[in-house]
Amino acid sequence: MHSRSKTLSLLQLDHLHIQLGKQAIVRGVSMQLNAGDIGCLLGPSGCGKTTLLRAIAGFQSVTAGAIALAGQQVSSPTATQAPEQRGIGMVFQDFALFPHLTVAENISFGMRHASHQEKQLRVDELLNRIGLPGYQKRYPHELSGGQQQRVALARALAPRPRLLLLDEPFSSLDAELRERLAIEVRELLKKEQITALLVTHDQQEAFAMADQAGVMYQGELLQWDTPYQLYHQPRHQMVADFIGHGVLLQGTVNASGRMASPLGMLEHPSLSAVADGTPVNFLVRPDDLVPDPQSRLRGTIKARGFRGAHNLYTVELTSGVEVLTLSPSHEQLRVGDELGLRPDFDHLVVFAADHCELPGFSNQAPAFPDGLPEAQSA
Amino acid sequence: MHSRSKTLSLLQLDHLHIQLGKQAIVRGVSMQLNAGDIGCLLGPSGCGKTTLLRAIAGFQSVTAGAIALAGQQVSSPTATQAPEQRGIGMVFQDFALFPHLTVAENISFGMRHASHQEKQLRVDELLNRIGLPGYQKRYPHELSGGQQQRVALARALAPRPRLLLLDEPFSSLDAELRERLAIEVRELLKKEQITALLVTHDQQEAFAMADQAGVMYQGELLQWDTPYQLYHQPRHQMVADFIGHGVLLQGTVNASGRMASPLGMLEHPSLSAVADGTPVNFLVRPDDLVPDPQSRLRGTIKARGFRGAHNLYTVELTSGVEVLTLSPSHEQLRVGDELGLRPDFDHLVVFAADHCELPGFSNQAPAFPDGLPEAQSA
Amino acid sequence: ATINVYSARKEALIKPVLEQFSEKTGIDVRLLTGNGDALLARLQHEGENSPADLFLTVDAGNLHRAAEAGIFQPITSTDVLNKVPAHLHGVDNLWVGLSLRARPIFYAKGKVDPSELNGYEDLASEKWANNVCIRSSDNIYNQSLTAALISHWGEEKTEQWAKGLVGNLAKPPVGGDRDQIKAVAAGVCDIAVANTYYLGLMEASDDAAEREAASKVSIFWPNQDSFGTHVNVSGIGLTQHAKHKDAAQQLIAYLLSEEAQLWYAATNNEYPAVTDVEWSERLQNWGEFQMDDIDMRVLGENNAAAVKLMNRAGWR
Amino acid sequence: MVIVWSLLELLFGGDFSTLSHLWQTVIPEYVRHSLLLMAGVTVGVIVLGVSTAWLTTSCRFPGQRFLSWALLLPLAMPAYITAYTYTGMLDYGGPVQQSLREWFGWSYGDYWFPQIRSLGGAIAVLSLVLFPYVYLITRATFIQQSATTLEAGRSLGLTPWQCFLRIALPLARPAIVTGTTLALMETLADYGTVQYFGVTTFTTGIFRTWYGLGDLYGALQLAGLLLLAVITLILIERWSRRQARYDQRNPRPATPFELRGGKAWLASVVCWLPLIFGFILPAMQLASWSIERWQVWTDPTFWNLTWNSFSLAMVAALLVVLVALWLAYGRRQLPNRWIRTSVAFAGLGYAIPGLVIAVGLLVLLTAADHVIIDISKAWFDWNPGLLLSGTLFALLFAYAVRFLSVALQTLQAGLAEIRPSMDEAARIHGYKPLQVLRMIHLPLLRPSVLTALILVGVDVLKELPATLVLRPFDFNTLAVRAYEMAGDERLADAGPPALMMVMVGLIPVILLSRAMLKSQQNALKEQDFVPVTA
Ligand SMILES: Nc1ncnc2c1ncn2[C@@H]1O[C@H](COP(=O)(O)OP(=O)(O)OP(=O)(O)O)[C@@H](O)[C@H]1O
Ligand SMILES: Nc1ncnc2c1ncn2[C@@H]1O[C@H](COP(=O)(O)OP(=O)(O)OP(=O)(O)O)[C@@H](O)[C@H]1O
Ligand SMILES: [Fe+3]
Ligand SMILES: [Mg+2]
Ligand SMILES: [Mg+2]
Repeated sequence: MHSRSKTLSLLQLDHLHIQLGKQAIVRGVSMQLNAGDIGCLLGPSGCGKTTLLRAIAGFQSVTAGAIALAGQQVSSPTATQAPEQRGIGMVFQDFALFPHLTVAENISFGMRHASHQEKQLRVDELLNRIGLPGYQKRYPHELSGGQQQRVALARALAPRPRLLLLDEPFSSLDAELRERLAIEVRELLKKEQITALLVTHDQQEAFAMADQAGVMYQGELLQWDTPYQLYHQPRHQMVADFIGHGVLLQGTVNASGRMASPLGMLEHPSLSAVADGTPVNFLVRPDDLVPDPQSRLRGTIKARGFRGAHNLYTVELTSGVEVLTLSPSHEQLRVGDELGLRPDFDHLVVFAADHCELPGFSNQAPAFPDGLPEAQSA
Repeated sequence: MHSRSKTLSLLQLDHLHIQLGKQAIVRGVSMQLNAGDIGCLLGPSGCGKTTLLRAIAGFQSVTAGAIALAGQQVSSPTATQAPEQRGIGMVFQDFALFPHLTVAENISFGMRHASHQEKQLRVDELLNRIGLPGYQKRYPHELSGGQQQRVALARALAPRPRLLLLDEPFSSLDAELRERLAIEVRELLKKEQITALLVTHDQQEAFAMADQAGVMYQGELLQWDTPYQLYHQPRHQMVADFIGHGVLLQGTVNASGRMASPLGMLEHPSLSAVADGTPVNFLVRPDDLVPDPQSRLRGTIKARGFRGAHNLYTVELTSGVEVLTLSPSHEQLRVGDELGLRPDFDHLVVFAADHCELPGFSNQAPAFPDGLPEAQSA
Repeated sequence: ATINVYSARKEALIKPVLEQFSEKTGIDVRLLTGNGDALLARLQHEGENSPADLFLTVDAGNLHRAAEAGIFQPITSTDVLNKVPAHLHGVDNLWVGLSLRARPIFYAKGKVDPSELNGYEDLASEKWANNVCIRSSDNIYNQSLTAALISHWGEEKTEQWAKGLVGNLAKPPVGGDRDQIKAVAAGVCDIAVANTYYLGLMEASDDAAEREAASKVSIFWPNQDSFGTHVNVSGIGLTQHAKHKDAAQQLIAYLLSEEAQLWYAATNNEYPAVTDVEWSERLQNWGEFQMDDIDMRVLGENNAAAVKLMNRAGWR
Repeated sequence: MVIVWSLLELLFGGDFSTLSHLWQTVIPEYVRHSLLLMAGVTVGVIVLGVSTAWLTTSCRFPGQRFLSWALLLPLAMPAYITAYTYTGMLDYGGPVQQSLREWFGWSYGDYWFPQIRSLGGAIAVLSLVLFPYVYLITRATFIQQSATTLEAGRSLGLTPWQCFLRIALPLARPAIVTGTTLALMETLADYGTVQYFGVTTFTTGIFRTWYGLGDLYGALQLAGLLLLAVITLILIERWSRRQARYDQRNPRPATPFELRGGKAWLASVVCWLPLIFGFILPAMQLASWSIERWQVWTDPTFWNLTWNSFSLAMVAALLVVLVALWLAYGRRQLPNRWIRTSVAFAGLGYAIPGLVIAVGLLVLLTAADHVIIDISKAWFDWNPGLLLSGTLFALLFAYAVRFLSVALQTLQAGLAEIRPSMDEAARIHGYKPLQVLRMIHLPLLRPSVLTALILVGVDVLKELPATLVLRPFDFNTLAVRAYEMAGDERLADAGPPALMMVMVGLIPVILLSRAMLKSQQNALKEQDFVPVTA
């Protein structure tokens, strides 16, 4: 079993710690990525994603723990293999295009042993893929922000590295292009058998691309799992909160393995293991509550957010608790309207109430009564 | 009427043309933004959004047309008012933080006539708002990408400009923070009566923030309208295609003002004006087709995209036409499954079939059979 | 053979004679000119591997320092030694003088009656308050002059003198000797101290303005009743590790030949070190005078004391 | 490094009696003069250098292209030569005062005329000759500055002028400091000019101790003190910058302002004045002297000198810039303490008078030579002679020690403008540090490398004291010739070599600055101009 995981895993992080100055930026991160897989890192701004990628690339020394590439240790507190020897590609968050080279020269930069013709072919192919055919001769400062970002992506793809690190590679692109590129890049990576680790702020992107995904928070990797599990079975309150919309409500488990909650009595197999009278927090996603005029659970609309196909409503229940629900945007409900809601839980995600206090929530965003994480302060 | 629009409109663009080198980058853009309103510009990467903002700020001279601020012409081919005299603030796409100044110094940079104490108060307030309290003394290179972007935002807000231009101000932020900040910034702009023009790639953001929004394509502003109208009543095939998901299907209008289509006979008031036998294109959004086991309209699932609360399915109808539909992600439909769909149109958006040919669509993205726009090439 | 010379004299003032010597004897001479103290340091550090056979430098102080540093060996050629008066020999004949340069007082023709002047003492007397020009004490010429005065007057009196001199200055002690002469001509001051050969250079200049300035000043030979006018020396020594001793001494002898001595006097208006060589016309025009025949070694020994004294006196 | 150590060793070897004497008598004045001189030169070079650099990079006005390279020319003038020419013109015996006296029938003392041989005069002359250091290095950074950063300033309500003061200037700070430091180091090490002007400075003290008191140790002790002062200055500056950085994202070149009318005229004047006073006037004086001495132009030995000077300058410049590149880059790649200190020390050579360096080097090289000779004698029974100290090697070594800091600082200022993510992006693509240097940094650093080459080349051309001490037999340069003539107060004879030195210096200056101009224009090729209406 051990040897098998070794042969398969291309990237392995082992209790990695990284300090910048006096601050611990990455704290005890362990994960593993199998060859050919695509991994996605999510996490709030400033949580240490870029720092982690830089350590994997070899630009950042580690304070404790180890990084192994294809079973070979490349970073440890005592020894760091040079970045150029790791066979890693990287798309930098700030693009880092070479201003004195043309687009074609930038893209073919890493193809050191290729012939002129090979380079040209690859450049043309990649420029087509990223939707910039004919841009070979431009200089980076003659491109728009999104075009620069796409060139940076092509540059990293060109030499077919064994591991590709992508730091928010689509952040400057419009939704359409981003979606198309995400799919194309995924295809390309699979075709060329490149393993990739992607940092993104877009959950859709993570869901669409990733074989494995994880959420980082304040330097820790809270969960590393499949995207589906991450959304529906978060193992950490913070993960539940960060992925998708939702609110956490309080409930109390009673003797029969049911839970008394502001939504009424709820049942769930996992509750049977919990002792009688335990206070718990449970996650309510917008799609867990279906508008239903007949329902006895009633509330008033406090806020409405237009999101294209749907509106996202913040509803104050008669008990005073605020929840979220979705409704097609054609149905014109207004702020102040009353409506009924029917709980329709597929998974009930429950946390011990004292487990993982959510630190310093802001309460300024009315649409999200449970608040949002503040960036960890200095 | 004329004088009224003059007093209200803070920003007015009049058939604006901009050339960079020999290329026409902005072509005949006209729009107007009322004082206190928030406008949003959407559009594919490289379509000229940044260029337009730069012209409004006064960094870019115009080739034809005019820009007026509060009724006063500031840019024309013959005269350009200096940027610093326009009272405009700007968040740059690449942040452009001053690397030699601390965060606090960066933010208070534009508050030239404020006392030391006022500056400090404003800096503290804004740092709180952007979730970076205590970061006053850091230098930009000691911040993460998203933190830098937030500081750039705070810097532009600090001096309370009369017009604020924001070039993708949230692109490096995670979804949660972005949503919270979008709302906070909107509140702040409204409170301080700052007019703003925002470039964004995130339709949700545009929908959430904007009083007015528009889609640019290849240098032209195709439509300038309310977000709701933009989504549900696109006046241009390109707009329909760019905003939200959807496919365009072909139909033929018959004498009775109804339309024969792959989805069956459809009715709509707007069809009565169309001559008998006219071939038309019409827009089908994922939420226009509701999964319905009873429906006679049947298809097979070709692809599934996990998007958190919902899955997005690509369905091939028995007629061979591909459409999109949404279904809660709990309902585990698989690729290959058959299902029924019921058309449920609220608005039927119809284009003459020969109007606005969509140029060079790629057909590599299976989820979007009608293809995606390529960036205009050089 | 080839002999190597380190010279603190500028190339233009030595190379032509060396070329003549080579022509006459067939001995090649390689020349390296430079700053005296630096060349001395170079010689010292090169030690026994030094290529230099001869070291030529200007001023008794420098010669003394070189001798002290032990880089010379005694000159043995009687041919050489006999030609030069004994007070122009170094200790143990470690060096010999080649030429002499006098440092008298210059006065404005017509404005100053030479009978009002007596000696170097005048420079410090109240009579010439605000009326004296002299260059900085950085300069070795002034250091040697002061060193000579110390041996004649003792340190205390010399310091008084230096202070008086500083009080009498018409302008800050800036510029070269030529500038002091020009200052007299321009009316900045009435008396100045400079080496005579600068006047010679000005008189022979092809710049009319310089010639005119030169015509406005005269030389006064100070202290003719006592120790005589201060003169300094340029000299040469055979290096400790000379590889071509004989040829080198041949060159010294040539430099003391009438031909070479005349060339010096003519080219740079210096006084020949060899007693019986006739003076050039210009030197004769300036008149005969009594030279201070103080032992040149003393100048060298007193040099440091002189500098410190001048420092104390505030002579910049 | 080695030199510094050998100096430090000497420093604590001697006794301090001389030092205490000097302390009681002259040092306070020397220190005061040195400080005043430095303060004056600081103001002078910054005002002249920065204003011209900014105008020629960010504005377009008539003559701007010519001026942008011509402003380097004053550098080709050795400071003491400029001092001579101005003295020749402005002293009481010179043509200006003479004509005044003749026209108005005045005699000396009847009228006021600024004393050129004074502290003020020294400040003026040194500023005029040394400002191109600031000009060149600052200009190289202005060219690299990103337009967006400046636009950010304007979007926050700053006028172009305020943008210059509050953004461009602080961002160019490493460059300005570098240029000024170089000018100050040269000022501190200068002996010729101050001596000629009768301004006693700390360096005067060093030489007075050595020559006058015959106390080499005392002199070295003083040099050591000087060094300490310089180190302190540098440390203070470094500390004040702390973690601030100067690299900018997206170096998009700025669009220059078209100046018209009065503003264009004013800009021209601001740029022409230092050129006229720093170069044209002195060069005209040299030219007039050279015409008097027309014979030398046909003298083959004179052309021999010219060739010596030129080839030496070229070789030394290449060598020094290569070494500096290696060090500066090493520091960027491996910023550990050892490299930091050695780079810092390597940079100090410039503040020490050339003669002191030469002597220090002499000690070192002769010692090495003795060892080589002993070994060679023992093994091969052959005496190779002074291989190191007696050949051009010594000279090149001395130039390297002395001018390393010029090249090093120029390059470091340039490197500071390149974002570290550039390095990383290149290395992630499999390039080793040296390849990254060649493919990324050198092209981006082009303005800085060219600047370093010009500065070192011209400096070597002018270099005097070390050349005097360390050159081999019968090897002369233009600088030595000019100095010997001038030292004997034969100014007219000093004319031709000095003029030739300037002309030889001009060739690389023109060639290289044209190359610089080209790289700037490349960057601008697609830009159109924003007309300024105010
Ligand atoms: N200097 C230039 N010369 C020629 N074309 C240029 C130049 N600068 C930009 N362009 C082109 O102008 C077009 C518009 O650029 P702009 O930066 O305005 O796009 P954008 O809409 O902001 O795109 P993005 O969303 O990617 O930032 C792009 O296609 C770009 O390639
Ligand atoms: N030089 C530094 N000194 C101290 N702290 C630093 C330094 N550089 C970065 N940090 C801090 O380290 C944390 C992690 O930074 P990192 O760039 O890894 O974040 P990130 O997860 O990539 O965020 P983003 O999504 O905003 O890019 C941030 O809080 C940042 O402020
Ligand atoms: Fe002399
Ligand atoms: Mg990051
Ligand atoms: Mg843009």
